[in-house]
Amino acid sequence: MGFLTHRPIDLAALLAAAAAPDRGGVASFLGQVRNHHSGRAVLRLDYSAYGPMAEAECGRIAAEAESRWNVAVALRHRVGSLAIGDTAVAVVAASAHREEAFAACRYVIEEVKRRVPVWKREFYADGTVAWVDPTATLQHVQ
Amino acid sequence: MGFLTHRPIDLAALLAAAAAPDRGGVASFLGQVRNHHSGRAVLRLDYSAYGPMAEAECGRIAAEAESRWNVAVALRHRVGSLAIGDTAVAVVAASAHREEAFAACRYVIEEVKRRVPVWKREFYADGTVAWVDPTATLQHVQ
Amino acid sequence: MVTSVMPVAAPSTVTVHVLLFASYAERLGFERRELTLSAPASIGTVLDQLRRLPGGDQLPAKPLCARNLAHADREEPVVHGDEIAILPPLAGG
Amino acid sequence: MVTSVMPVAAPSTVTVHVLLFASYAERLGFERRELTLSAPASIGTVLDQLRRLPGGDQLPAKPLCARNLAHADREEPVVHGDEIAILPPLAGG
Repeated sequence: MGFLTHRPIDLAALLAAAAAPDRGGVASFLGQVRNHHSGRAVLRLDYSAYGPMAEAECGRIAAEAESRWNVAVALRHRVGSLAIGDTAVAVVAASAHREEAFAACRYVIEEVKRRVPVWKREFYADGTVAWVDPTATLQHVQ
Repeated sequence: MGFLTHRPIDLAALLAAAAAPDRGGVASFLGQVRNHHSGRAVLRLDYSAYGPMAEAECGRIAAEAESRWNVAVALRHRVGSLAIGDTAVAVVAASAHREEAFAACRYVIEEVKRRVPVWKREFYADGTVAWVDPTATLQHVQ
Repeated sequence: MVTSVMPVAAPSTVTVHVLLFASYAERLGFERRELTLSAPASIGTVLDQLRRLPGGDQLPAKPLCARNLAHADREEPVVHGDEIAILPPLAGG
Repeated sequence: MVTSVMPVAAPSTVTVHVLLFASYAERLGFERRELTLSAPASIGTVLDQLRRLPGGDQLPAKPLCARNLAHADREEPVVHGDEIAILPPLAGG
Protein backbone atom coordinates (compact mmCIF):
# COMPACT_ATOMS: atom_id res chain seq x y z
CA MET A 1 0.00 0.00 0.00
CA GLY A 2 1.35 3.44 -0.91
CA PHE A 3 2.24 6.31 1.38
CA LEU A 4 0.50 8.84 -0.88
CA THR A 5 -3.24 8.86 -1.34
CA HIS A 6 -5.76 10.94 -3.23
CA ARG A 7 -8.52 9.96 -0.83
CA PRO A 8 -9.25 11.13 2.72
CA ILE A 9 -6.80 9.63 5.18
CA ASP A 10 -8.33 6.91 7.32
CA LEU A 11 -6.68 7.28 10.74
CA ALA A 12 -8.41 4.19 12.10
CA ALA A 13 -6.83 2.09 9.38
CA LEU A 14 -3.38 3.49 10.19
CA LEU A 15 -3.88 2.84 13.91
CA ALA A 16 -4.90 -0.71 13.11
CA ALA A 17 -1.86 -1.16 10.87
CA ALA A 18 0.60 -0.01 13.54
CA ALA A 19 -1.07 -1.42 16.64
CA ALA A 20 -0.26 -4.78 18.13
CA PRO A 21 -1.05 -6.47 21.46
CA ASP A 22 2.53 -5.95 22.62
CA ARG A 23 2.69 -2.26 21.59
CA GLY A 24 0.51 -0.45 24.10
CA GLY A 25 1.73 3.11 23.52
CA VAL A 26 0.49 4.72 20.32
CA ALA A 27 1.54 8.26 19.41
CA SER A 28 -0.04 9.97 16.41
CA PHE A 29 0.29 13.22 14.55
CA LEU A 30 -2.19 14.73 12.12
CA GLY A 31 -1.40 17.76 9.98
CA GLN A 32 -4.65 19.44 9.01
CA VAL A 33 -5.28 22.23 6.54
CA ARG A 34 -5.40 25.55 8.37
CA ASN A 35 -7.68 28.43 7.47
CA HIS A 36 -4.89 30.97 7.52
CA HIS A 37 -1.24 31.27 6.51
CA SER A 38 1.06 34.21 7.10
CA GLY A 39 -1.97 36.21 8.17
CA ARG A 40 -4.02 35.50 5.02
CA ALA A 41 -7.32 33.62 4.87
CA VAL A 42 -6.96 30.30 3.04
CA LEU A 43 -9.94 28.79 1.21
CA ARG A 44 -8.43 25.48 0.07
CA LEU A 45 -5.18 24.07 -1.26
CA ASP A 46 -3.74 21.62 -3.72
CA TYR A 47 -0.99 19.21 -2.81
CA SER A 48 1.18 17.82 -5.60
CA ALA A 49 4.10 15.43 -5.32
CA TYR A 50 7.00 13.86 -7.13
CA GLY A 51 5.19 10.59 -6.61
CA PRO A 52 7.84 7.88 -7.01
CA MET A 53 10.41 9.79 -4.97
CA ALA A 54 7.85 10.73 -2.30
CA GLU A 55 6.96 7.06 -1.93
CA ALA A 56 10.61 6.09 -1.72
CA GLU A 57 11.44 8.82 0.80
CA CYS A 58 8.44 7.98 3.02
CA GLY A 59 9.55 4.36 2.98
CA ARG A 60 13.09 5.32 3.97
CA ILE A 61 11.85 7.55 6.80
CA ALA A 62 9.53 4.89 8.21
CA ALA A 63 12.31 2.29 8.01
CA GLU A 64 14.75 4.65 9.77
CA ALA A 65 12.27 5.18 12.62
CA GLU A 66 11.61 1.46 12.93
CA SER A 67 15.30 0.68 13.07
CA ARG A 68 16.13 3.47 15.52
CA TRP A 69 13.29 2.77 17.97
CA ASN A 70 11.31 -0.35 18.81
CA VAL A 71 8.20 0.87 16.99
CA ALA A 72 5.84 0.13 14.14
CA VAL A 73 5.14 3.16 11.95
CA ALA A 74 2.21 3.95 9.68
CA LEU A 75 2.36 7.03 7.44
CA ARG A 76 0.11 8.61 4.82
CA HIS A 77 0.32 11.88 2.91
CA ARG A 78 -2.64 13.11 0.93
CA VAL A 79 -2.33 14.73 -2.50
CA GLY A 80 -4.89 16.57 -4.62
CA SER A 81 -7.35 19.24 -3.57
CA LEU A 82 -7.96 19.64 0.17
CA ALA A 83 -10.44 21.73 2.15
CA ILE A 84 -9.90 23.48 5.48
CA GLY A 85 -9.68 20.89 8.25
CA ASP A 86 -8.82 18.00 5.93
CA THR A 87 -5.94 15.83 7.09
CA ALA A 88 -2.91 16.31 4.84
CA VAL A 89 -0.54 13.97 6.67
CA ALA A 90 -0.92 11.32 9.35
CA VAL A 91 1.81 9.55 11.31
CA VAL A 92 1.24 6.72 13.78
CA ALA A 93 4.01 5.15 15.88
CA ALA A 94 3.18 2.25 18.19
CA SER A 95 5.58 0.89 20.78
CA ALA A 96 5.71 -0.98 24.04
CA HIS A 97 7.04 2.27 25.55
CA ARG A 98 5.41 5.66 25.10
CA GLU A 99 8.74 7.51 25.06
CA GLU A 100 9.73 5.58 21.95
CA ALA A 101 6.32 6.07 20.37
CA PHE A 102 6.53 9.85 20.85
CA ALA A 103 10.14 10.06 19.69
CA ALA A 104 9.48 8.04 16.54
CA CYS A 105 6.29 9.94 15.70
CA ARG A 106 8.08 13.26 16.08
CA TYR A 107 11.02 12.05 14.00
CA VAL A 108 8.81 10.90 11.15
CA ILE A 109 6.82 14.13 10.83
CA GLU A 110 9.96 16.27 10.99
CA GLU A 111 11.70 14.18 8.33
CA VAL A 112 8.59 14.12 6.13
CA LYS A 113 8.55 17.91 6.15
CA ARG A 114 12.28 18.09 5.52
CA ARG A 115 12.67 15.41 2.85
CA VAL A 116 9.48 14.30 1.09
CA PRO A 117 8.95 16.05 -2.28
CA VAL A 118 5.46 17.46 -1.85
CA TRP A 119 4.33 20.98 -2.73
CA LYS A 120 1.26 22.93 -1.86
CA ARG A 121 -0.54 25.72 -3.61
CA GLU A 122 -2.78 27.84 -1.44
CA PHE A 123 -5.91 29.57 -2.70
CA TYR A 124 -6.67 32.70 -0.68
CA ALA A 125 -9.90 34.51 0.08
CA ASP A 126 -8.60 37.55 -1.82
CA GLY A 127 -8.44 35.52 -5.05
CA THR A 128 -4.66 35.10 -5.14
CA VAL A 129 -2.80 31.80 -5.31
CA ALA A 130 0.68 30.96 -4.04
CA TRP A 131 3.11 28.08 -3.89
CA VAL A 132 3.95 27.73 -0.22
CA ASP A 133 7.65 28.12 0.57
CA PRO A 134 8.29 27.27 4.22
CA THR A 135 11.89 28.48 3.79
CA ALA A 136 10.85 32.00 2.77
CA THR A 137 9.47 34.79 4.91
CA LEU A 138 7.48 36.14 1.97
CA GLN A 139 5.38 33.98 -0.32
CA HIS A 140 5.69 34.13 -4.08
CA VAL A 141 2.25 35.45 -4.89
CA GLN A 142 1.07 34.80 -8.40
CA MET B 1 -18.88 15.63 29.49
CA GLY B 2 -16.76 13.58 31.86
CA PHE B 3 -13.15 12.51 31.52
CA LEU B 4 -13.94 8.96 32.68
CA THR B 5 -16.05 6.62 30.63
CA HIS B 6 -17.25 3.05 30.93
CA ARG B 7 -17.68 2.78 27.17
CA PRO B 8 -15.07 2.35 24.42
CA ILE B 9 -13.18 5.59 23.81
CA ASP B 10 -14.19 7.31 20.59
CA LEU B 11 -10.97 8.87 19.25
CA ALA B 12 -12.78 10.55 16.36
CA ALA B 13 -15.00 12.41 18.83
CA LEU B 14 -11.95 13.59 20.79
CA LEU B 15 -10.21 14.73 17.61
CA ALA B 16 -13.33 16.66 16.63
CA ALA B 17 -13.54 18.22 20.10
CA ALA B 18 -9.93 19.48 20.02
CA ALA B 19 -9.63 20.37 16.35
CA ALA B 20 -10.26 23.80 14.93
CA PRO B 21 -9.51 25.46 11.58
CA ASP B 22 -6.72 27.48 13.15
CA ARG B 23 -5.10 24.50 14.92
CA GLY B 24 -3.49 22.46 12.18
CA GLY B 25 -1.16 20.31 14.28
CA VAL B 26 -2.85 17.52 16.22
CA ALA B 27 -0.82 15.20 18.46
CA SER B 28 -2.50 12.20 20.06
CA PHE B 29 -1.60 9.44 22.44
CA LEU B 30 -3.46 6.19 23.01
CA GLY B 31 -2.66 3.82 25.82
CA GLN B 32 -3.85 0.36 24.90
CA VAL B 33 -4.09 -2.79 26.97
CA ARG B 34 -1.02 -4.93 26.42
CA ASN B 35 -1.01 -8.71 26.34
CA HIS B 36 1.90 -8.98 28.73
CA HIS B 37 3.23 -7.31 31.87
CA SER B 38 6.49 -8.06 33.62
CA GLY B 39 6.85 -11.11 31.44
CA ARG B 40 3.42 -12.58 32.23
CA ALA B 41 0.60 -13.14 29.74
CA VAL B 42 -2.37 -10.85 30.48
CA LEU B 43 -5.89 -11.94 29.52
CA ARG B 44 -7.84 -8.80 30.49
CA LEU B 45 -7.93 -6.14 33.18
CA ASP B 46 -10.25 -4.05 35.27
CA TYR B 47 -9.74 -0.33 35.75
CA SER B 48 -11.27 1.29 38.82
CA ALA B 49 -11.09 4.92 39.86
CA TYR B 50 -11.75 7.37 42.65
CA GLY B 51 -14.25 8.93 40.29
CA PRO B 52 -14.82 12.47 41.59
CA MET B 53 -11.11 13.06 42.22
CA ALA B 54 -10.11 11.50 38.89
CA GLU B 55 -12.51 13.87 37.12
CA ALA B 56 -11.14 16.85 39.05
CA GLU B 57 -7.52 15.89 38.45
CA CYS B 58 -8.08 15.32 34.71
CA GLY B 59 -9.71 18.74 34.52
CA ARG B 60 -6.77 20.36 36.29
CA ILE B 61 -4.24 18.64 34.03
CA ALA B 62 -6.06 19.67 30.84
CA ALA B 63 -6.36 23.24 32.11
CA GLU B 64 -2.65 23.34 32.98
CA ALA B 65 -1.72 22.20 29.47
CA GLU B 66 -4.06 24.71 27.88
CA SER B 67 -2.63 27.55 29.95
CA ARG B 68 1.00 26.52 29.39
CA TRP B 69 0.76 26.02 25.61
CA ASN B 70 -1.53 27.42 22.95
CA VAL B 71 -3.49 24.19 22.60
CA ALA B 72 -6.89 22.62 22.98
CA VAL B 73 -6.83 19.33 24.88
CA ALA B 74 -9.26 16.41 24.86
CA LEU B 75 -8.79 13.58 27.36
CA ARG B 76 -10.63 10.36 28.23
CA HIS B 77 -9.81 7.50 30.57
CA ARG B 78 -11.78 4.32 30.45
CA VAL B 79 -12.86 2.38 33.53
CA GLY B 80 -14.38 -1.08 33.91
CA SER B 81 -13.34 -4.32 32.24
CA LEU B 82 -11.01 -4.03 29.24
CA ALA B 83 -9.73 -6.58 26.75
CA ILE B 84 -6.29 -6.76 25.12
CA GLY B 85 -5.97 -3.94 22.58
CA ASP B 86 -8.72 -1.81 24.09
CA THR B 87 -7.85 1.84 24.54
CA ALA B 88 -7.53 2.70 28.23
CA VAL B 89 -6.60 6.36 27.82
CA ALA B 90 -6.64 8.85 24.95
CA VAL B 91 -5.09 12.32 24.83
CA VAL B 92 -5.47 14.77 21.96
CA ALA B 93 -3.71 18.15 21.81
CA ALA B 94 -4.36 20.47 18.86
CA SER B 95 -2.33 23.60 18.17
CA ALA B 96 -1.30 25.93 15.41
CA HIS B 97 2.24 24.60 15.99
CA ARG B 98 3.16 20.95 16.14
CA GLU B 99 5.87 21.50 18.75
CA GLU B 100 3.23 22.76 21.17
CA ALA B 101 0.83 19.96 20.26
CA PHE B 102 3.49 17.32 21.00
CA ALA B 103 4.63 19.02 24.21
CA ALA B 104 1.11 19.37 25.56
CA CYS B 105 0.13 15.81 24.61
CA ARG B 106 3.20 14.42 26.32
CA TYR B 107 2.62 16.56 29.40
CA VAL B 108 -0.97 15.39 29.76
CA ILE B 109 -0.22 11.67 29.53
CA GLU B 110 2.70 11.94 31.97
CA GLU B 111 0.60 13.88 34.50
CA VAL B 112 -2.35 11.51 34.09
CA LYS B 113 -0.09 8.61 35.00
CA ARG B 114 1.43 10.52 37.90
CA ARG B 115 -1.68 12.11 39.41
CA VAL B 116 -5.02 10.60 38.36
CA PRO B 117 -6.39 8.09 40.90
CA VAL B 118 -7.00 5.05 38.73
CA TRP B 119 -6.03 1.47 39.52
CA LYS B 120 -5.82 -1.60 37.43
CA ARG B 121 -6.19 -5.25 38.23
CA GLU B 122 -4.64 -7.65 35.79
CA PHE B 123 -5.95 -11.14 35.14
CA TYR B 124 -3.18 -13.46 33.99
CA ALA B 125 -3.20 -16.55 31.83
CA ASP B 126 -1.98 -18.61 34.79
CA GLY B 127 -5.17 -17.79 36.73
CA THR B 128 -3.63 -15.27 39.10
CA VAL B 129 -4.76 -11.68 39.59
CA ALA B 130 -2.74 -8.64 40.67
CA TRP B 131 -3.16 -4.98 41.38
CA VAL B 132 -0.62 -3.26 39.16
CA ASP B 133 1.94 -1.18 41.04
CA PRO B 134 4.10 0.79 38.59
CA THR B 135 6.31 1.86 41.50
CA ALA B 136 7.22 -1.71 42.44
CA THR B 137 9.55 -4.12 40.72
CA LEU B 138 7.50 -7.09 41.92
CA GLN B 139 3.73 -7.28 41.70
CA HIS B 140 1.56 -8.18 44.67
CA VAL B 141 0.16 -11.43 43.38
CA GLN B 142 -3.05 -12.58 45.01
CA MET C 1 -7.06 43.00 81.19
CA VAL C 2 -9.80 42.91 78.60
CA THR C 3 -9.16 42.05 74.94
CA SER C 4 -11.52 42.80 72.10
CA VAL C 5 -11.14 39.31 70.60
CA MET C 6 -12.69 36.46 72.49
CA PRO C 7 -10.77 33.21 72.22
CA VAL C 8 -12.97 30.61 70.50
CA ALA C 9 -12.79 27.21 72.08
CA ALA C 10 -11.48 24.68 69.52
CA PRO C 11 -13.91 21.80 69.00
CA SER C 12 -12.41 18.86 70.76
CA THR C 13 -12.99 16.41 67.88
CA VAL C 14 -13.35 16.39 64.09
CA THR C 15 -15.10 13.73 62.05
CA VAL C 16 -13.82 12.97 58.54
CA HIS C 17 -14.91 10.62 55.77
CA VAL C 18 -12.14 8.17 54.95
CA LEU C 19 -12.02 6.41 51.56
CA LEU C 20 -9.85 3.44 50.68
CA PHE C 21 -9.37 1.98 47.21
CA ALA C 22 -8.12 -1.08 45.38
CA SER C 23 -5.54 -3.07 47.37
CA TYR C 24 -5.87 -0.86 50.47
CA ALA C 25 -9.64 -1.42 50.62
CA GLU C 26 -9.00 -5.15 50.39
CA ARG C 27 -6.38 -5.11 53.13
CA LEU C 28 -8.49 -3.19 55.63
CA GLY C 29 -11.80 -4.64 54.52
CA PHE C 30 -13.69 -1.41 53.84
CA GLU C 31 -14.00 1.30 51.22
CA ARG C 32 -15.56 4.08 53.28
CA ARG C 33 -15.70 4.86 56.97
CA GLU C 34 -16.14 7.86 59.24
CA LEU C 35 -13.33 8.48 61.68
CA THR C 36 -13.50 10.84 64.64
CA LEU C 37 -10.20 12.36 65.68
CA SER C 38 -8.97 14.60 68.49
CA ALA C 39 -8.54 18.14 67.25
CA PRO C 40 -6.35 19.55 65.88
CA ALA C 41 -5.87 16.75 63.36
CA SER C 42 -3.95 16.23 60.13
CA ILE C 43 -3.92 13.60 57.43
CA GLY C 44 -1.13 12.01 59.44
CA THR C 45 -3.57 11.65 62.35
CA VAL C 46 -5.99 9.84 60.03
CA LEU C 47 -3.22 7.47 58.95
CA ASP C 48 -2.27 6.80 62.59
CA GLN C 49 -5.87 5.81 63.35
CA LEU C 50 -6.10 3.62 60.27
CA ARG C 51 -2.96 1.75 61.27
CA ARG C 52 -4.67 0.67 64.52
CA LEU C 53 -7.49 -1.04 62.59
CA PRO C 54 -7.33 -4.70 61.53
CA GLY C 55 -5.12 -4.87 58.45
CA GLY C 56 -3.91 -1.31 59.07
CA ASP C 57 -0.38 -2.54 59.61
CA GLN C 58 -0.30 -3.38 55.90
CA LEU C 59 -0.49 0.27 54.86
CA PRO C 60 2.89 1.50 53.61
CA ALA C 61 4.84 4.06 55.59
CA LYS C 62 4.05 6.93 53.24
CA PRO C 63 0.95 6.29 51.14
CA LEU C 64 -0.42 8.80 48.66
CA CYS C 65 -3.22 10.82 50.24
CA ALA C 66 -5.91 13.21 49.05
CA ARG C 67 -8.07 15.73 50.86
CA ASN C 68 -11.32 16.86 49.26
CA LEU C 69 -10.42 15.54 45.78
CA ALA C 70 -6.86 16.93 45.65
CA HIS C 71 -3.50 15.38 46.46
CA ALA C 72 -2.33 16.40 49.95
CA ASP C 73 0.66 15.94 52.24
CA ARG C 74 0.42 14.08 55.51
CA GLU C 75 1.04 17.35 57.36
CA GLU C 76 -2.08 18.97 55.89
CA PRO C 77 -4.66 19.81 58.60
CA VAL C 78 -8.11 18.26 58.31
CA VAL C 79 -11.36 19.87 59.41
CA HIS C 80 -14.78 18.49 60.22
CA GLY C 81 -16.47 16.96 57.18
CA ASP C 82 -13.33 16.53 55.03
CA GLU C 83 -13.11 13.63 52.61
CA ILE C 84 -9.72 11.97 53.09
CA ALA C 85 -8.65 9.31 50.59
CA ILE C 86 -5.70 6.93 50.93
CA LEU C 87 -4.51 6.01 47.45
CA PRO C 88 -2.60 2.87 46.43
CA PRO C 89 0.08 3.35 43.76
CA LEU C 90 -1.65 4.91 40.75
CA ALA C 91 -1.84 2.81 37.60
CA GLY C 92 -3.81 4.87 35.11
CA GLY C 93 -3.00 5.30 31.45
CA MET D 1 55.07 -0.78 -23.65
CA VAL D 2 52.04 -3.01 -23.52
CA THR D 3 49.51 -2.93 -20.68
CA SER D 4 47.01 -5.63 -20.00
CA VAL D 5 44.17 -3.16 -19.49
CA MET D 6 42.92 -1.37 -22.58
CA PRO D 7 41.78 2.15 -21.90
CA VAL D 8 38.04 2.40 -22.59
CA ALA D 9 36.98 5.54 -24.39
CA ALA D 10 34.57 7.54 -22.22
CA PRO D 11 31.30 8.14 -24.04
CA SER D 12 31.41 11.75 -25.12
CA THR D 13 27.85 12.52 -23.98
CA VAL D 14 25.24 11.37 -21.45
CA THR D 15 21.51 11.86 -21.76
CA VAL D 16 19.44 12.30 -18.60
CA HIS D 17 15.74 12.78 -17.88
CA VAL D 18 15.14 16.09 -16.14
CA LEU D 19 12.00 16.65 -14.05
CA LEU D 20 10.73 20.00 -12.80
CA PHE D 21 7.90 20.54 -10.33
CA ALA D 22 5.52 23.16 -8.99
CA SER D 23 6.88 26.71 -9.31
CA TYR D 24 10.01 25.58 -11.20
CA ALA D 25 7.91 23.82 -13.84
CA GLU D 26 5.87 27.00 -14.21
CA ARG D 27 8.95 29.21 -14.55
CA LEU D 28 10.65 27.10 -17.20
CA GLY D 29 7.44 25.94 -18.88
CA PHE D 30 8.00 22.20 -18.78
CA GLU D 31 7.79 19.28 -16.36
CA ARG D 32 9.97 16.75 -18.14
CA ARG D 33 12.72 17.01 -20.71
CA GLU D 34 15.71 15.02 -21.87
CA LEU D 35 19.03 16.82 -21.72
CA THR D 36 22.21 15.66 -23.38
CA LEU D 37 25.42 16.71 -21.65
CA SER D 38 29.11 16.42 -22.35
CA ALA D 39 30.66 13.69 -20.24
CA PRO D 40 31.71 13.58 -17.50
CA ALA D 41 28.67 15.37 -16.08
CA SER D 42 27.25 16.09 -12.64
CA ILE D 43 23.98 17.44 -11.34
CA GLY D 44 25.68 20.83 -11.46
CA THR D 45 26.13 20.36 -15.21
CA VAL D 46 22.38 19.74 -15.52
CA LEU D 47 21.67 22.93 -13.59
CA ASP D 48 24.04 24.91 -15.79
CA GLN D 49 22.18 23.73 -18.89
CA LEU D 50 18.78 24.48 -17.35
CA ARG D 51 19.88 28.04 -16.58
CA ARG D 52 20.47 28.66 -20.28
CA LEU D 53 16.84 27.78 -21.12
CA PRO D 54 14.06 30.42 -21.18
CA GLY D 55 13.10 31.10 -17.55
CA GLY D 56 16.18 29.26 -16.35
CA ASP D 57 17.55 32.43 -14.80
CA GLN D 58 14.74 32.19 -12.27
CA LEU D 59 16.14 29.03 -10.70
CA PRO D 60 17.73 29.78 -7.33
CA ALA D 61 21.48 29.49 -6.87
CA LYS D 62 21.28 26.24 -4.92
CA PRO D 63 18.03 24.37 -5.54
CA LEU D 64 17.26 21.02 -3.96
CA CYS D 65 18.08 18.20 -6.36
CA ALA D 66 17.42 14.49 -6.58
CA ARG D 67 19.01 11.72 -8.63
CA ASN D 68 17.07 8.51 -9.25
CA LEU D 69 14.50 9.20 -6.48
CA ALA D 70 16.98 10.21 -3.77
CA HIS D 71 18.25 13.60 -2.61
CA ALA D 72 21.64 14.39 -4.14
CA ASP D 73 24.30 17.10 -4.05
CA ARG D 74 25.18 19.19 -7.07
CA GLU D 75 28.60 17.51 -7.16
CA GLU D 76 27.07 14.06 -7.66
CA PRO D 77 28.03 12.56 -11.07
CA VAL D 78 25.24 11.61 -13.44
CA VAL D 79 25.29 8.74 -15.88
CA HIS D 80 23.32 7.95 -18.99
CA GLY D 81 19.62 7.38 -18.26
CA ASP D 82 19.56 9.01 -14.83
CA GLU D 83 16.40 10.75 -13.66
CA ILE D 84 17.41 14.17 -12.29
CA ALA D 85 14.75 16.22 -10.46
CA ILE D 86 15.00 19.87 -9.44
CA LEU D 87 12.82 20.41 -6.38
CA PRO D 88 11.25 23.68 -5.24
CA PRO D 89 11.15 24.24 -1.45
CA LEU D 90 9.29 21.26 0.04
CA ALA D 91 5.95 21.97 1.67
CA GLY D 92 4.58 18.61 2.74
CA GLY D 93 2.92 17.84 6.04
